[in-house]
Amino acid sequence: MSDNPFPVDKAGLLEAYRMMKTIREFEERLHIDFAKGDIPGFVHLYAGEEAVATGIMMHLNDRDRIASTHRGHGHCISKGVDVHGMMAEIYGKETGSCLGRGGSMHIADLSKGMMGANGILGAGAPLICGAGLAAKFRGDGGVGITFFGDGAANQGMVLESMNLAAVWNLPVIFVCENNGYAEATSRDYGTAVKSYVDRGAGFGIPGVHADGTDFFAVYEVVGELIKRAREGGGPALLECEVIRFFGHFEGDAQTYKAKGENEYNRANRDCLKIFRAKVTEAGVISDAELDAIDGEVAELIEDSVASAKAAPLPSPKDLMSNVYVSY
Amino acid sequence: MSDNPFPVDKAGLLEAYRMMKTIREFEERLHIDFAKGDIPGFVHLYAGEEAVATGIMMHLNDRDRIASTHRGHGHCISKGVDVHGMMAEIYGKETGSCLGRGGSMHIADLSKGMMGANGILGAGAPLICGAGLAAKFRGDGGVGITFFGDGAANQGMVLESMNLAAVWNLPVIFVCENNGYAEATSRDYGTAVKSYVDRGAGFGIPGVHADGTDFFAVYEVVGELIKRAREGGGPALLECEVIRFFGHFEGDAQTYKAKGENEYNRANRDCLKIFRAKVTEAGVISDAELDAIDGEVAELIEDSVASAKAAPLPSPKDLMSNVYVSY
Amino acid sequence: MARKLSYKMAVNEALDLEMTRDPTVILMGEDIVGGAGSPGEDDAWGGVLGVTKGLFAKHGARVMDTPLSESAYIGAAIGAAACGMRPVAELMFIDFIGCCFDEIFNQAAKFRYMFGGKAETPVVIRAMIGAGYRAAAQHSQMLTPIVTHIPGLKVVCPSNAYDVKGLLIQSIRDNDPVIFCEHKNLYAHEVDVPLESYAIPFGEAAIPREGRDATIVTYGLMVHRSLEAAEKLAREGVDVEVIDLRTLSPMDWDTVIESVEKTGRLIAVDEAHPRCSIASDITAFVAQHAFRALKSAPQMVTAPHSPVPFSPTLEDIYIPSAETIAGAVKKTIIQKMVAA
Amino acid sequence: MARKLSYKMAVNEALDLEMTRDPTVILMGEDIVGGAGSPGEDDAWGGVLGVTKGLFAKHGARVMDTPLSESAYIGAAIGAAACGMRPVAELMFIDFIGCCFDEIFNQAAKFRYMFGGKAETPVVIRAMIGAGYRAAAQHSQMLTPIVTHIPGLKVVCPSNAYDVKGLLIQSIRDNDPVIFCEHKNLYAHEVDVPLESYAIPFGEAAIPREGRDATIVTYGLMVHRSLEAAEKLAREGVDVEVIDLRTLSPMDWDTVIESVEKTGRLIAVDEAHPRCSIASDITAFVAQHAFRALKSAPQMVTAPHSPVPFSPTLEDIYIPSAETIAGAVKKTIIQKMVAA
Ligand SMILES: Cc1ncc(C[n+]2csc(CCOP(=O)(O)OP(=O)(O)O)c2C)c(N)n1
Ligand SMILES: Cc1ncc(C[n+]2csc(CCOP(=O)(O)OP(=O)(O)O)c2C)c(N)n1
Ligand SMILES: [Mg+2]
Ligand SMILES: [Mg+2]
Repeated sequence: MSDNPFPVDKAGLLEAYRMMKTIREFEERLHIDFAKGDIPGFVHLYAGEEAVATGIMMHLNDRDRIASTHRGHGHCISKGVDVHGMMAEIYGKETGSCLGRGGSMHIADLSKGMMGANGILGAGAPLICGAGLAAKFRGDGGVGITFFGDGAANQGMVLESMNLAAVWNLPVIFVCENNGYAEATSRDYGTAVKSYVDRGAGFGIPGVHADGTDFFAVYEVVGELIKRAREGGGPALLECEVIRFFGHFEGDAQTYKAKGENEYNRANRDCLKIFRAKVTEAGVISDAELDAIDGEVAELIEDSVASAKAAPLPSPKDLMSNVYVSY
Repeated sequence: MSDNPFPVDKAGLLEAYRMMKTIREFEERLHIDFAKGDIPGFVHLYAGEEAVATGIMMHLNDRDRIASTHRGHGHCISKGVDVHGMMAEIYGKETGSCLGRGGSMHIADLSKGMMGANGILGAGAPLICGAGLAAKFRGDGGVGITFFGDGAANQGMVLESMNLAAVWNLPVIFVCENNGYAEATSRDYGTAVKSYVDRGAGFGIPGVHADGTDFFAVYEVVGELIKRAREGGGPALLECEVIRFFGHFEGDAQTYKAKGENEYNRANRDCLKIFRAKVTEAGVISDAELDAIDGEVAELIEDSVASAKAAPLPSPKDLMSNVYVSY
Repeated sequence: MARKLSYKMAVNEALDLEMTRDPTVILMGEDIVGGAGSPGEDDAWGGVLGVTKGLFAKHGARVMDTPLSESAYIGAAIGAAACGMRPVAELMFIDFIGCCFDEIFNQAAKFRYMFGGKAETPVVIRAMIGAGYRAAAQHSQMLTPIVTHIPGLKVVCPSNAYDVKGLLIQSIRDNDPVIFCEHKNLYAHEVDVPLESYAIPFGEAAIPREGRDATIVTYGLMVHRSLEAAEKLAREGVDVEVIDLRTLSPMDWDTVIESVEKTGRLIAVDEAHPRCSIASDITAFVAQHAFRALKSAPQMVTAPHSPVPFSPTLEDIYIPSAETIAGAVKKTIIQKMVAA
Repeated sequence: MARKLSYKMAVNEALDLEMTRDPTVILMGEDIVGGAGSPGEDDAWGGVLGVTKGLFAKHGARVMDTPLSESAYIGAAIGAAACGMRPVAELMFIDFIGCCFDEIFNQAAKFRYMFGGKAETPVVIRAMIGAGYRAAAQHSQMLTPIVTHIPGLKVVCPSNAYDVKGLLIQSIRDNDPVIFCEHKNLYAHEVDVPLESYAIPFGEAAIPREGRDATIVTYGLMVHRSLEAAEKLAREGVDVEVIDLRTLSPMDWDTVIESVEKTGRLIAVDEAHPRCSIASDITAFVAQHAFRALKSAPQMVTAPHSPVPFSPTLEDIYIPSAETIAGAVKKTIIQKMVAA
């Protein structure tokens, strides 16, 4: 094995790969099981965007917080939320991360710094300002990251939050996951400006781009921003261009996409393939090592599905539990 | 009299002066009468900012629409809302523009294209997009102008609206009246970026500055933007730097201002004095002509107060009228 | 001429008819065209559940996709209405009202009054309501009590395709702002609907079932659960009248009071949360205005005071069932027997 | 040790005490410092009506002015609460709730339930409510029914300085999101308030006046109008009990029911609009749960179904008066006589 040319040591690279693969496997499996009718509700898959969540989360620990979106599985997994709990949650079971009360769109685990997927577009941006504020008062060096899509980037609360974060100089990174579509609407229709990064200047925060299919591109760029934020340098805006492999939600026929678009992207812009090629070509990690992870991940996901299916449903008597802390 | 070096003919200049003076006199009088206890409610005076409303409204006709703010008297007067009706409205009388139902913060006259002062900061921005959309569907060449302060510039709905206007290519101008304060809070605290104009780029619309104490500066800059909008060129953002001569609202002790700030501004940055100096120095209009207008305006305002005071109160039996068109 | 039409297609048909009739009617919403600017089909979606499908093909630029900016485009619809258009804006789920509430309750609702009767704001805001879709806490709410509380708004909640068509046409023609609530779990429900255009006036409740023993007052999906309950009870010899309010603001109090005066018993059924709900509104009004007619304590059946749970097992018991409703009806009857 | 303290200064004192006691308590709002970044006094205002004056001088950076961005800073308060702080955010007027409603009703209110009990969101949102300030339709609303409707929120509306202090302290210590409503027309009202710190538990109504003939249930400013009405009626020989709910969510139903069971008559008084109001909520609950105790039709006294008018003549009749309340009480009594 040759010298490691990457900014992450081998253990870290393996961890990053495992994260990405876990997300991918989780999503591919949901896609199949949803089609079978096993899974209720709205399910938005993150497959294709794994390098963003992973490239960012590799810099974070439990003290750091994230506020996610409706397309939150990838953020959850990479932030350390238990995969079994997540799968059970999506199946609506009592063993779910949120006791089956939230479902796919509301997975949270505050002990891991995961403040919740969110059914309301853009709602995470104000919340993460609060997380940043709390970190600032505690002086613990924690940062907050919020995610929003190219569509949600046009929500007023996201825009307001950038100004607030700048005014209060909060350790917060605004991450726009630009996958080119908001539901069926093209990003080019819904947003008048070519690059979201251009908005940073209007709020007095730096804005940077990253190719969201390249783990290393994301990792390096966001690393700078996070470091700056931890040191009191304030908020920043990061736009990652990514690919959504599946439809907007499961059940979407995707006729708004170009013919062959998904196939092309799967073949040429798959962040997992790109990662594998880089680390194996550099001779830092072997295909066999990655294949071994693939196997372990497949088992993990299989096991999570099996246990989710076997898990008990919430009890009707608990319908009204947890509306309040105590009532 | 010498050649007219201004972009407005003499009649226009006299009209502009009359507008500005009417606003000033209206406001100075309200200031006195509020202090006497004659006027109920929250009253936000526009005095000092007249050149902005006037410089813009000189380009408009009744087909064009404006959506105003809590500090709306100047916009109303220059858009042609009847001064007697306005004064009576502020006194809460049945003869008021809104039958006394709205008061200072809610004066509207849709027949004049004045869509309302607004007690909610930033709320005019979405509304004016609607006006622009209506003009576009009608193809009547009408434009919409919305105003917001340096504080309200940070409202999400203002920011969202810029993107929407750009996406739909609406004939709408967003005018930020930057008077340096949002209530008692300095503009420099509440907004992280030096210039609001920098936000335009983030929404794909041109942004320009104007010295809001100079009628001609405003008139020329906005003229370009309005022409462009009428011709289908789309929205724009204009920031006008202005002075608020009085407190945030009547009753404000203004201790957040610098010592001598108001006096300095009154002496050196009064848009009416600046206008007078320019037009008299150019020899286009004489002091006597302007003094004559002053006299007429003083009479108009005096008369509006007298008739407002004499006007009948709304009848209790009409408390529930006009909640719906028909109910 | 009538034919079976679904609730969903009745929305589509009403929009189509009014757009054809009146050029000032325009539609806007997120993905109501559904594909704007994208490389594939421009109108791939026609709304997230296909409700507006086909309208773009027919009416072109008058059907507009919007950016993800509820404040901006709902506000724009309101502004355009104040300028002479008749916009129908779709707020995909009523749960998103928090992103544009000011424009609805402080602007649209108040213009006319605040401006001394000098404004008209003929805007319609269509929104999906209701639970049962496994869509969890932020995509399953009713929120009908919140909009009903606000003076200046009209609130419409049809229970079937016939009413959808007539009430949506009326909503578009109405000169006040209307919140038009579409229950997503009724979209597939079909009834006979005439081909031609017709408007159903606001403030006129329907009585889908007459009865002598008790009055159920309700709206939306709960009309069907109540009718089910009534059928069950009929088999047990209890003859229940069911009132479908159709519009929550204005309310047809006359029909409600008249019915309670006849039956002497009230059951108010609401899929919304209990506090300050439509159920409490009805019950309180009847208690004040028809107190002497009441033979027994009025009963309220509502969803619980909790967010909507995701898990299907919980969501199913969250939504009031025909059984629960029947139970409440029985309570009004047994009470009377006890008292008698 | 007690001394006279105004409602307004009781807010200030409660905030001061809790900030002193608990370093995680932080304040934020527009101009609550009031002068940030300006060339003159940094804390010139201390809130638009001076409620938070002095707290910045004492607690420094823990009292923060905000940009004019309600969604952002109210959301930030909620986010900070979910991360272990105890923020008290001021929404200057509750009328501005339309600019941050999502963060309140879809985020703060639902976190705990949606996340399976794994979140705590100890945020307090203080807001001015109520009419009478000549502040017109967008600065005079109650909106208490709207927040009360939402499960997951607690809603507090004190009527006097003693309750303000104890309830605000409780609100800050409470682990759920609390909407703390301050009636702007009570700010100058004074009562005896102890110097020391104390908390008043939620869900415990007060009975500022006991009586045998009828029960008025109300809150906020209307407590005073109701007491006035009760005094008037006492002179006419009618003995009225007045219940001050203090918290609208949770509600002290026990006290309400117990009183109605004693008096047999209910008058629900609410400064909010009538539809789906606190008045209808109370009336409906009593009608369902204490029907047999009611000797006559319960009466509701509310503001009308219209926006708040600006003109003082209209605003004065808009707000329910002691006379109107007394009239409603008499209605409950006369009815009984007629029936008897
Ligand atoms: C406030 C709000 N408005 C609308 C929606 C409906 N909605 C859910 S996802 C979505 C598109 C989101 O697009 P984008 O932000 O680009 O994220 P992506 O789905 O592409 O990851 C829409 C319109 C919502 N959930 N919340
Ligand atoms: C949504 C909303 N938030 C807060 C307020 C209270 N408020 C009224 S005016 C004002 C300051 C406005 O500052 P700016 O936008 O600069 O306008 P200016 O008063 O300076 O003209 C504030 C905070 C409001 N009316 N509406
Ligand atoms: Mg997207
Ligand atoms: Mg300002």
